[in-house]
Amino acid sequence: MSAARVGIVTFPGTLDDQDAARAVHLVGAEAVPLWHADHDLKGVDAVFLPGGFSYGDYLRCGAISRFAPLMDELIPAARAGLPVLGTCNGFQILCEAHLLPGALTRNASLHYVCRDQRLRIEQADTPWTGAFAPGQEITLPIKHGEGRYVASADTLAALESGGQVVVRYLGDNPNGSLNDIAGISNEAGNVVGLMPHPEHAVEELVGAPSTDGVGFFTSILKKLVNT
Amino acid sequence: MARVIVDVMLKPEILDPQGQAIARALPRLGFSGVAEVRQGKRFEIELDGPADEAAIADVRKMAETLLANTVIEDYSVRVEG
Amino acid sequence: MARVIVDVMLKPEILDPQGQAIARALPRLGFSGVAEVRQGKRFEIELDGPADEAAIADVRKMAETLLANTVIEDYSVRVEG
Amino acid sequence: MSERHSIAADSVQRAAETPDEQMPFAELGMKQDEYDRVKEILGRRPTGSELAIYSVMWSEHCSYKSSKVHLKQFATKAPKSEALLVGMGENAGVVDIGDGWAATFKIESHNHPSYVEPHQGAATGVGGIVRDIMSMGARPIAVMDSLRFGGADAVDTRRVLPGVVEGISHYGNCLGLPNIGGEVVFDPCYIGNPLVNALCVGLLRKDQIKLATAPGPGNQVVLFGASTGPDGIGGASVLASATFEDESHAKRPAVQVGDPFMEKLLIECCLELYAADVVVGIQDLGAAGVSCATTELAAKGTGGMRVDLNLVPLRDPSLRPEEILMSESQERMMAVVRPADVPAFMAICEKWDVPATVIGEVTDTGRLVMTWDGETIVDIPPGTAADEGPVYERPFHEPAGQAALNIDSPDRLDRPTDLRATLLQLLGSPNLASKEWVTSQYDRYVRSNTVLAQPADAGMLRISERWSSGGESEARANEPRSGRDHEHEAIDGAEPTTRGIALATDGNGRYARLDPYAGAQLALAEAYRNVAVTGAKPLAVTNCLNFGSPEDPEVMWQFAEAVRGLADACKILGVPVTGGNVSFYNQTGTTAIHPTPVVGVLGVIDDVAKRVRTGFVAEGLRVALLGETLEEFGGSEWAHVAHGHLGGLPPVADLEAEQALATVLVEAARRGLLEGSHDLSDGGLAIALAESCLARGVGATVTLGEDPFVELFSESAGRALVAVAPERFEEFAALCGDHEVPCHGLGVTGGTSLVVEGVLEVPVSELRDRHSAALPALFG
Ligand SMILES: Nc1ncnc2c1ncn2[C@@H]1O[C@H](COP(=O)(O)OP(=O)(O)O)[C@@H](O)[C@H]1O
Ligand SMILES: [Mg+2]
Repeated sequence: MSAARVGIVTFPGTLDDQDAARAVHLVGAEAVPLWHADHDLKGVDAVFLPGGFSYGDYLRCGAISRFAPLMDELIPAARAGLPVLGTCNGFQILCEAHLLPGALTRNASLHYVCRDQRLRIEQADTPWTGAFAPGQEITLPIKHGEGRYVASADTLAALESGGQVVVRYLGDNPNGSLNDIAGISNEAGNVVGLMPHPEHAVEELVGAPSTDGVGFFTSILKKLVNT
Repeated sequence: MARVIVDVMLKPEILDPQGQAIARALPRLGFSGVAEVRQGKRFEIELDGPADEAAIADVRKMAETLLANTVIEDYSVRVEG
Repeated sequence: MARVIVDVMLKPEILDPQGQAIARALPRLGFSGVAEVRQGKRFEIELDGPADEAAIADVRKMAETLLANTVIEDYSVRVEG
Repeated sequence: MSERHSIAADSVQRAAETPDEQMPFAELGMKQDEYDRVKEILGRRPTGSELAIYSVMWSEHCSYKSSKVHLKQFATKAPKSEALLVGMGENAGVVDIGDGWAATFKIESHNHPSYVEPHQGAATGVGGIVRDIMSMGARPIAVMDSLRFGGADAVDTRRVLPGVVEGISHYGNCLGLPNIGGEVVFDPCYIGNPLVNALCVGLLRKDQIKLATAPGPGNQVVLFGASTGPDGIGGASVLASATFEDESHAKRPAVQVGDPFMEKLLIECCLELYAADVVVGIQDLGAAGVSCATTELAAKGTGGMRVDLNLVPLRDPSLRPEEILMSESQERMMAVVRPADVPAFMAICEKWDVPATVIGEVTDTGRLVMTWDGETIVDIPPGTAADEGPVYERPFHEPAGQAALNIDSPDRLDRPTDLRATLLQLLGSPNLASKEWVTSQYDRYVRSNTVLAQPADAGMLRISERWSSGGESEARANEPRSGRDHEHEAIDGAEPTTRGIALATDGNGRYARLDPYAGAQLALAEAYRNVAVTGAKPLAVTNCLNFGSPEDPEVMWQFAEAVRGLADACKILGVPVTGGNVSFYNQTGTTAIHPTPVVGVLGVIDDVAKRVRTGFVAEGLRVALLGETLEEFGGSEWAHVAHGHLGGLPPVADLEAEQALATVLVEAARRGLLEGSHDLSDGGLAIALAESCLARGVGATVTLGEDPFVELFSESAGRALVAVAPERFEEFAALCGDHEVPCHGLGVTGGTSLVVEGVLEVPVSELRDRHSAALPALFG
């Protein structure tokens, strides 16, 4: 069987791993659990870093997780082109690990915010967004206390001109993120970080009142099956 | 313009889960020799005027009522020099 | 046993909503004369041994790689005493 | 502190040799006759450590000494229910929800600590109830929070509310538990005594229930989780049994700080321990810490246990045995483990970074024996501390002003002529305004099984198989990460079932103040109705009884009446009480809070696809009001907001009508007859209509009868609003007829305004502005 195998990482304090596994499963790919303490990517074709409060979000979100044994394997693999998607805490970990530029800081409102957020897909040519049309507007839940994306002016300019802004908030900016950034990619495009949660928007009855999250999972499946 | 620093730390008897999590992580990151880590807050307060006695008293009151939660935290005030 | 302090503050160009919220609240609480407030973190690190040069170098590395995110934060290290 | 130190090394031998030594029992909240009873049990004076144990275990908080005689009615009047698997008395009740699944749920207060330190008090309230649920062998799957604060504009409310919400938000979010509902109520009576009641629900397979018991001599006693520090020492007795004023500053116990990260690790660790079948008995460490866990485990097991207190891992090495016994440090559990399973137990704890230590073993001596520095410092029959605490028949009588209060009917109040203005005034008042400022700080999506959450009348969760705490799918989901052979094993995202559970909590202190018997029944009726309007069948009840001092006969009367009312109502509605919590001493000086019974109801729905959403979900639907509207304004939101009036009698609680209404709602949902629904409660039909429009921005046009004020603002119970597709309306009306539930066609949904013909017209956008602006304006 040559099903696409998507690794799902669990750190102590990870919360959305089971949700992500279910979403991967729903689109017909295989979800492979990856444990933070193992030096082992189990030969997966792509990796999903789910949300949560790894290490309690103590110190800074993602700061401690970044040093997990698994990250020793993941960081070089991602640099070599392995598709990686980090959502929420996963995004924070990717920034802390310097796989993505910039940082995620305390929401400008100083409150944790859980709500359904309008978004625009700015880049449809990453492995994680290929199933969307460029400019497509979608709704996904957001739920975070530290999602305000910041980066130096140079970095921001480079992200914008290099087509690395993948998803943007529409309407009220929920956290004060610079340039309304909700998600970015690395230069190569294989590593994507998002604050919103596609895995909570994949089924009609449960979770957010949309199934727009499915696109992220069909994107990676299509990408992996076609290559 | 003068700058006053207010340090706010959890009282010693109060659990500091954040400091503990950092301390537990250190050996894994290759740092040894650390017995304990406690994490607190540091406030840098820029005054419009000089850090004279009245101003310091004001900052102290600010620390007591706003910056620190004296039920669980201690604070200290000092002029940066 | 020695104690080393690491102060971590957001870089000046990074928005500090916590500091701003405090600064905004001050006049309402009757405090005037504060131009700006910035909030950062303070770590108290108890060493098993003395705070010699090697130990300080270690703490500095810890600050650089773990305690501060140098993309957005500056840090300073000093021995308490 | 010094007094404790002076008795620190007190051993059993020394106690026998110094029978006349003065012990500080009064300082620990113990009465002379209680102390005499301890001496009688032991045949000598207690040691300091024994006194610590008896004083916390016999405190109001742990022993329910004032409430026990009344709470018995929940058992003696309990309706027959095949669904009840574990009843009152365990950490939480367990109900059968079908297909081999069971749910366990309970609500608990953390009122006083939340006043002292709102963030940590509320956070540790969530942590405590979650551990109760874990200790039943279940995976916690959601939380709810029922909150009461002083006046919304009061200065102290601005301190307490944001901290409480942040504490619940941070702790619950960090655990990955969706928050699926609750309440936020403001009333000046709660200033100085806010109520923070947290509910947790857990899921397990029917055959995997764990109990707090320590059978099998030789089995090992393991303490695991956080280390023990000077947290809330004396808290259980001092904080829960005395009023704030009595409490000298020096005696104020250190605030407990929660570590939600440790608790999350504990949850995963416990579930893996259960799956590996290495736990014989388990107990969470709550208010009375090690004292409670050891005495209760031992009392329910073979009756004996030996513990070496020197082995308890300490955060502060200077702690004395008495302090260790009374410490309320959070995030700790105690398990009884067969000796052969200890290595496997420890390996799982290590995988999850959870410290674990063997501190003793089960014996068959019938004695709980503890040692410290080689000396025996505790030697007691554990049952005498755990189960045989004092029981008080406290005197009670109707409050002096009760009759006058009931005579002061709202009939004398001026009624408004501008009903539009009244609607907007109520909709923007703190109790009826949108609670989004609060609920948006809570994660309602995590675990991806939330079918309904705010602003729905009840929260609803799909029962997904992977929640099994030991079942195949959970084991597969958890294990592959490390440990056993897991090469290339996939999480297969186990297929969810179609089954669901629904939960609602309600309580109305003003109604209970006017008539505690009816008030408690109305709280149950509302929660029951809120579950039924979503299409779920109400099954079981939990409750948190928040009252003033039981030593005040007038408060005691309120309590007795409320319990009697609730027990009677449960019998009529056929839903048993499975557990709950009593919080006394919610008072400042001689002024108590309104008696506030908060009731949680759990219901089951066979297919969550049949769930009914709240409000008007589409245009062109027929709108009908079910139930009868009487002229009932006693304790109403209108009297409160427009006149600051509280008097008269609360609405009648007609429980047979309530049951018929629920039957209709559940059956109509099952047949797919309902497009939307909403229960009527505070603010009456006017608010229910407005909220129904706000749900999706769909307006409605309705026609009322002769007295629109009464029809719009009366708070008669037993009513609900439904939206039905026109072609199914006849079938629906017939169903109502079959069950003798009055069904009044009011109008249709559609348009962008709420229109009450000839009375008022308000654009939905204006309703929204009023509704959503109030709390942000108050709290930023
Ligand atoms: N403290 C809270 N925590 C979680 N949900 C809450 C809280 N307060 C209110 N809610 C939710 O907000 C919605 C509206 O609350 P409320 O106006 O009290 O409803 P109702 O009048 O139907 O009882 C409900 O879904 C309720 O569960
Ligand atoms: Mg309701």
